Amino acid sequence: MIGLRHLPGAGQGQMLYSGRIHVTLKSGVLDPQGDTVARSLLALGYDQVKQVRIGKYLQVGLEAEGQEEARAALEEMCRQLLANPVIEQYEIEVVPA
Amino acid sequence: MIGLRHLPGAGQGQMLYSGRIHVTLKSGVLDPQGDTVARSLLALGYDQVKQVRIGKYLQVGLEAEGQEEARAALEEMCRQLLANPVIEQYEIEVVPA
Amino acid sequence: MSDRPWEEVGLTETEYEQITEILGRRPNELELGMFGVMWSEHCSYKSSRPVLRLFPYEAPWVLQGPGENAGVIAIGDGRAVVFKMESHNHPSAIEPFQGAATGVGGIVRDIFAMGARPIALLDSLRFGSLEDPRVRYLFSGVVGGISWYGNCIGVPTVGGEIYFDTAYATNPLVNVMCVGLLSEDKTARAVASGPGNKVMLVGARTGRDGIHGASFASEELGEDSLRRRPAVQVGDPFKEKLLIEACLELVDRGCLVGLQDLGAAGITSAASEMAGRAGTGMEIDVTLVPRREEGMTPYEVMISESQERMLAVPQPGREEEVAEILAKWDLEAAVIGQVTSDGMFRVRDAGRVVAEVPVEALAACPVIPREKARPAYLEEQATGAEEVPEPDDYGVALLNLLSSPTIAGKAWVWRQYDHMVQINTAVRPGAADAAVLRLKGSRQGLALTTDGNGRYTYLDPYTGGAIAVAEAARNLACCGARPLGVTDCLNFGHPGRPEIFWQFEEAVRGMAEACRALGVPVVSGNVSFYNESSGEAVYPTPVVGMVGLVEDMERPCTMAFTNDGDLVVLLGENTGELGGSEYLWLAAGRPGARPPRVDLAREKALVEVLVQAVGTGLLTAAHDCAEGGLAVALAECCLAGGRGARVKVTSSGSLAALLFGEGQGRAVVSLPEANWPRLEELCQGQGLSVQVLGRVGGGALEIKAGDRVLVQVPVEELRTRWEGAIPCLMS
Amino acid sequence: MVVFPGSNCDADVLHVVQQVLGQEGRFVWHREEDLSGFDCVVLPGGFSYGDYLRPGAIARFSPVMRAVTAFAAAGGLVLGICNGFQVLLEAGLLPGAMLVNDSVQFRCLETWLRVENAATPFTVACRPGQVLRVPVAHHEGNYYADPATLAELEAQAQVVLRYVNQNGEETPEANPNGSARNIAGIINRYGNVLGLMPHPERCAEPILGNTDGRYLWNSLLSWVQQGGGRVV
Ligand SMILES: Nc1ncnc2c1ncn2[C@@H]1O[C@H](COP(=O)(O)OP(=O)(O)O)[C@@H](O)[C@H]1O
Ligand SMILES: [Mg+2]
Repeated sequence: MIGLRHLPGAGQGQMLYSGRIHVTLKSGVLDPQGDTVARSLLALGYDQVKQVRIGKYLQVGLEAEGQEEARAALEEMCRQLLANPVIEQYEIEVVPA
Repeated sequence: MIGLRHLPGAGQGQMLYSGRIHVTLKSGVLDPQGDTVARSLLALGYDQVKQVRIGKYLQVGLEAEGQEEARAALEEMCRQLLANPVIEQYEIEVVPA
Repeated sequence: MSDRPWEEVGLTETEYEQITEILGRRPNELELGMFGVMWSEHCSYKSSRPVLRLFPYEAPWVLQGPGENAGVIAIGDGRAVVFKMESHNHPSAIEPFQGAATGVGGIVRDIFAMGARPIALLDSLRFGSLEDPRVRYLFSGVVGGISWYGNCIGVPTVGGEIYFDTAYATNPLVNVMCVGLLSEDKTARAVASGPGNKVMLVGARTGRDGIHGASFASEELGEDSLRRRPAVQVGDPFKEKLLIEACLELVDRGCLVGLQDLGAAGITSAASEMAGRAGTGMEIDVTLVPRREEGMTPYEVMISESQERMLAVPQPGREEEVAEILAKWDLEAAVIGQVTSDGMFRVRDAGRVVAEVPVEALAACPVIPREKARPAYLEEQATGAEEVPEPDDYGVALLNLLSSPTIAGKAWVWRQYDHMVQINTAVRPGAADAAVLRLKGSRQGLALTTDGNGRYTYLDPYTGGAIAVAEAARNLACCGARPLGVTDCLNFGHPGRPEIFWQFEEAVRGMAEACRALGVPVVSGNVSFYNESSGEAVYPTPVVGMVGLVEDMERPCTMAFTNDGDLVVLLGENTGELGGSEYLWLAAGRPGARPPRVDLAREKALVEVLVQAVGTGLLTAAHDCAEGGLAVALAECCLAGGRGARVKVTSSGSLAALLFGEGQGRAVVSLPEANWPRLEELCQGQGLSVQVLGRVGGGALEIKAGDRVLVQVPVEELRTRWEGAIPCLMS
Repeated sequence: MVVFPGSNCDADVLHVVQQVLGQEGRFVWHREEDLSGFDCVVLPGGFSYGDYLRPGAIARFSPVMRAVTAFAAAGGLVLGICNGFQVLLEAGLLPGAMLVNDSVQFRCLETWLRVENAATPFTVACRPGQVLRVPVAHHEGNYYADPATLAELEAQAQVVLRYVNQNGEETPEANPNGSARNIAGIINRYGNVLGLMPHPERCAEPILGNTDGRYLWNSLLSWVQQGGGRVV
């Protein structure tokens, strides 16, 4: 395994950013997990619950020269790996770490 | 099954809220999924990536008399079901739907 | 409607005119949409139907041939086995995880729709080269999806096969077979008989997902259909598990007149087929269908392919009981219509009739006569001389073959599958040529396998088709099982191309002839055309799923060499044919001129010898020679048993061809020396040639030709290469 | 045998209890609330509620779980296998939680287990340190507990089964899922509630090629037959 957890100091002119990515199912795509959780909340007596949708929340720590560069990289990662465009959509936020 | 999707009009004095809940692994708890994603990102050439942590993002649509009441209910749901306190922590945001 | 309305639903102008003639008027938009899905290739078999008639369907033990949701064969004691295979190629190419997962869900529903408990899954997969990152994504997604769905519903995935070849780079093949067990007196039928009976939709709510899935297999998605939603669906294995239990309980209690799964073309197909089989009519009111989304049109409701739904016709007066059982399993059910007597399929929207067509018409899609032409490439191949490169080092060549992903160990795949749940798996993945399940409360067992080499079929479709059947039978026989029935999945390119259709017919002819020769009927199957991208078709790939019966589970036989000193024997002739072999592909980068020949009489003799030899306990191991030839077969026996062997081959001709040629009709077996006379006698009786190659023992595989040592490799070195290949490529 | 929606090893356990051990046993539907008369309650493997949210998270609210909790508190024997173990963790009847396997894949394979405590009702027929071959099949079997809990478990001999290699050595390679300290099975403080990820019902018959699971079933049987039904 790689030493992901022990961040080396940021490189030359590089800053550390934290990307927060929400990956959610597109509307209309079935969410069996969310539906099952909703039903179980109702069974527990939370009858005010109308709907539950469950998505992923990814926190990505990365180095970049600036916020825009970090966002562009995250955008690329989402398209390539982190989300599946056929059924999912994503939103990216970037903050300095 | 319950009619989750066809919202009846909100009840007497009830408003619709949307709870946004982030459930993440406590720091110190290993995240095999996050580590695997981080490794794949590195393998794809994203060597600026330092760490990935993966959590859940739940959107809960619910009726309540006010924002505070909605939050209290969500708080209760998290404690009872939505998060496992041994390994997870959660954050709740409430917005009018 | 546009002035070429048939185009929107994927039909031709001629077909549109035929519909108009049947109805005596123009169809309205909904009716046309229903015809569009029902007359799609996927639902109507309009190209393949005449060709499929070549298969033999009859045998005394066949209880149900093609036509119902799955085929059924009797195995004695009032028990019957139900099985079928299906493809989910296109959805898996787009969304490998969910595509493969919903493929599992679909085939499993076919099985329990017959009232059978699903007891096993097998997956037959084809991908491009693992060097390609996109292929790795597809491969791990497909395996992950099968694992997720199959494991969750508690049906073990006990076998399958995987080939890697650039021919499948953009169009992977994902074929899944499901096997179920039922007692003959508890069979469900997919019929809607009894006018006045209610029709219930059970399970998941209907959404807009998978709209046009049936035609998705045959066309590009236009902008218009994209607007209507992705054709890929998300599976809910938890709901499927509940559906299995609930439906089996309904059948067990005898509450139902008919039961049918919803697959391609959704309610339209399920309801009209149920009525068609019973010769009745059907009336559905779309407003009664529980929806997942608002604002769905009648058209969307009628052709939605939402997963995890079943259509049930309860016995009159037992609707309450049915509803109670479903409620017990937390399943939603709604009465959406009723059986009628007038032979019409009538759709209502809040009472108003919005479509009305004869049930028969929907099923009466006329056959499209397809042109056939022998492809030019076959001539070109055939003129190329079969020159055979000999390797510098036969041991290295063997190791390279063992680490070729097609031949390499597949544990990376099957350890992701729960292959033990239901505690019947007596012979597990990787242990033998077929999986063997015990049947609880009986001495009998079931052996299961899937086979089909696309490269052979590409080189000679007739021979490739015949070999697929022969290999499957051989695989079962190596486990001591007598072959009883075949299901198949025929994966080909665009049927409108004469070369493709020629391949298709030739392959089916070869399969059919092999089935006849071996006495195995075809009881179910599936055709998947349009497996191509940018005009390049995949290898024509018929996949055979075969089920066999082991009479006595007290005498298990796997491929593992287990006793030092046992004789190692080759059944059949070492013909030294390198065409179509993995060796030739690795060494020369070409498929070769022609595949190995197939002699069906010899195959039959081999199966007989194996079944009797295993059945009487003569053998300690049996393994057929397939990809990689004799040397790989020997290596696999050594690997499975964790011990070596010393063997000799005759030293004439090409040694590479003797070691790595993929000649058919052969198996490697081991046995105690004392049993040799009986085996020899058996072989003589069947006219099968047999020769002693050497003995089991030592820590290495040693292969000699005369006095020359060709291969001398420690078993642990074989193991490192064979086990390490796929994990290494995937990490 | 408690049956939750999505349980899929319930019939396997019942088969072993009835056909292999020749004992009485029956399914208990998750809505039942009365467990009187049983010597032992088994929570079987499977995917209760599809393992949605977290394995065992939803099942633990089933009506039957109140009864199971009471049954355990009264000293009744409770055995959680695989998903059943996950339910026991979620219900707080055993300490700790499950993370996804370190491979991030489902794992179905043979493992070797060392019996760390042969004095429990579930292991009395084993020798201390005996190595058993028992298969696992799960996606979330990576046992986690905080260091204090782990120390406590070790101190009280509550770690009953540990993943080892064929020679009985505790190695990282022998660990199929990344579990803390190679933990495969733990018992509660009172010694009547055992949770384990491996499946002893899958290796109790010769025809399946392995009968090591019988050591665990025989333990249970002899404990109950010797009248040791209640632990507390
Ligand atoms: N996709 C798969 N799923 C499950 N088991 C598989 C799969 N592919 C291969 N196997 C198993 O691995 C073993 C060897 O596979 P393979 O080399 O393809 O066998 P064969 O040459 O007899 O067709 C068999 O037991 C087979 O069932
Ligand atoms: Mg084979």
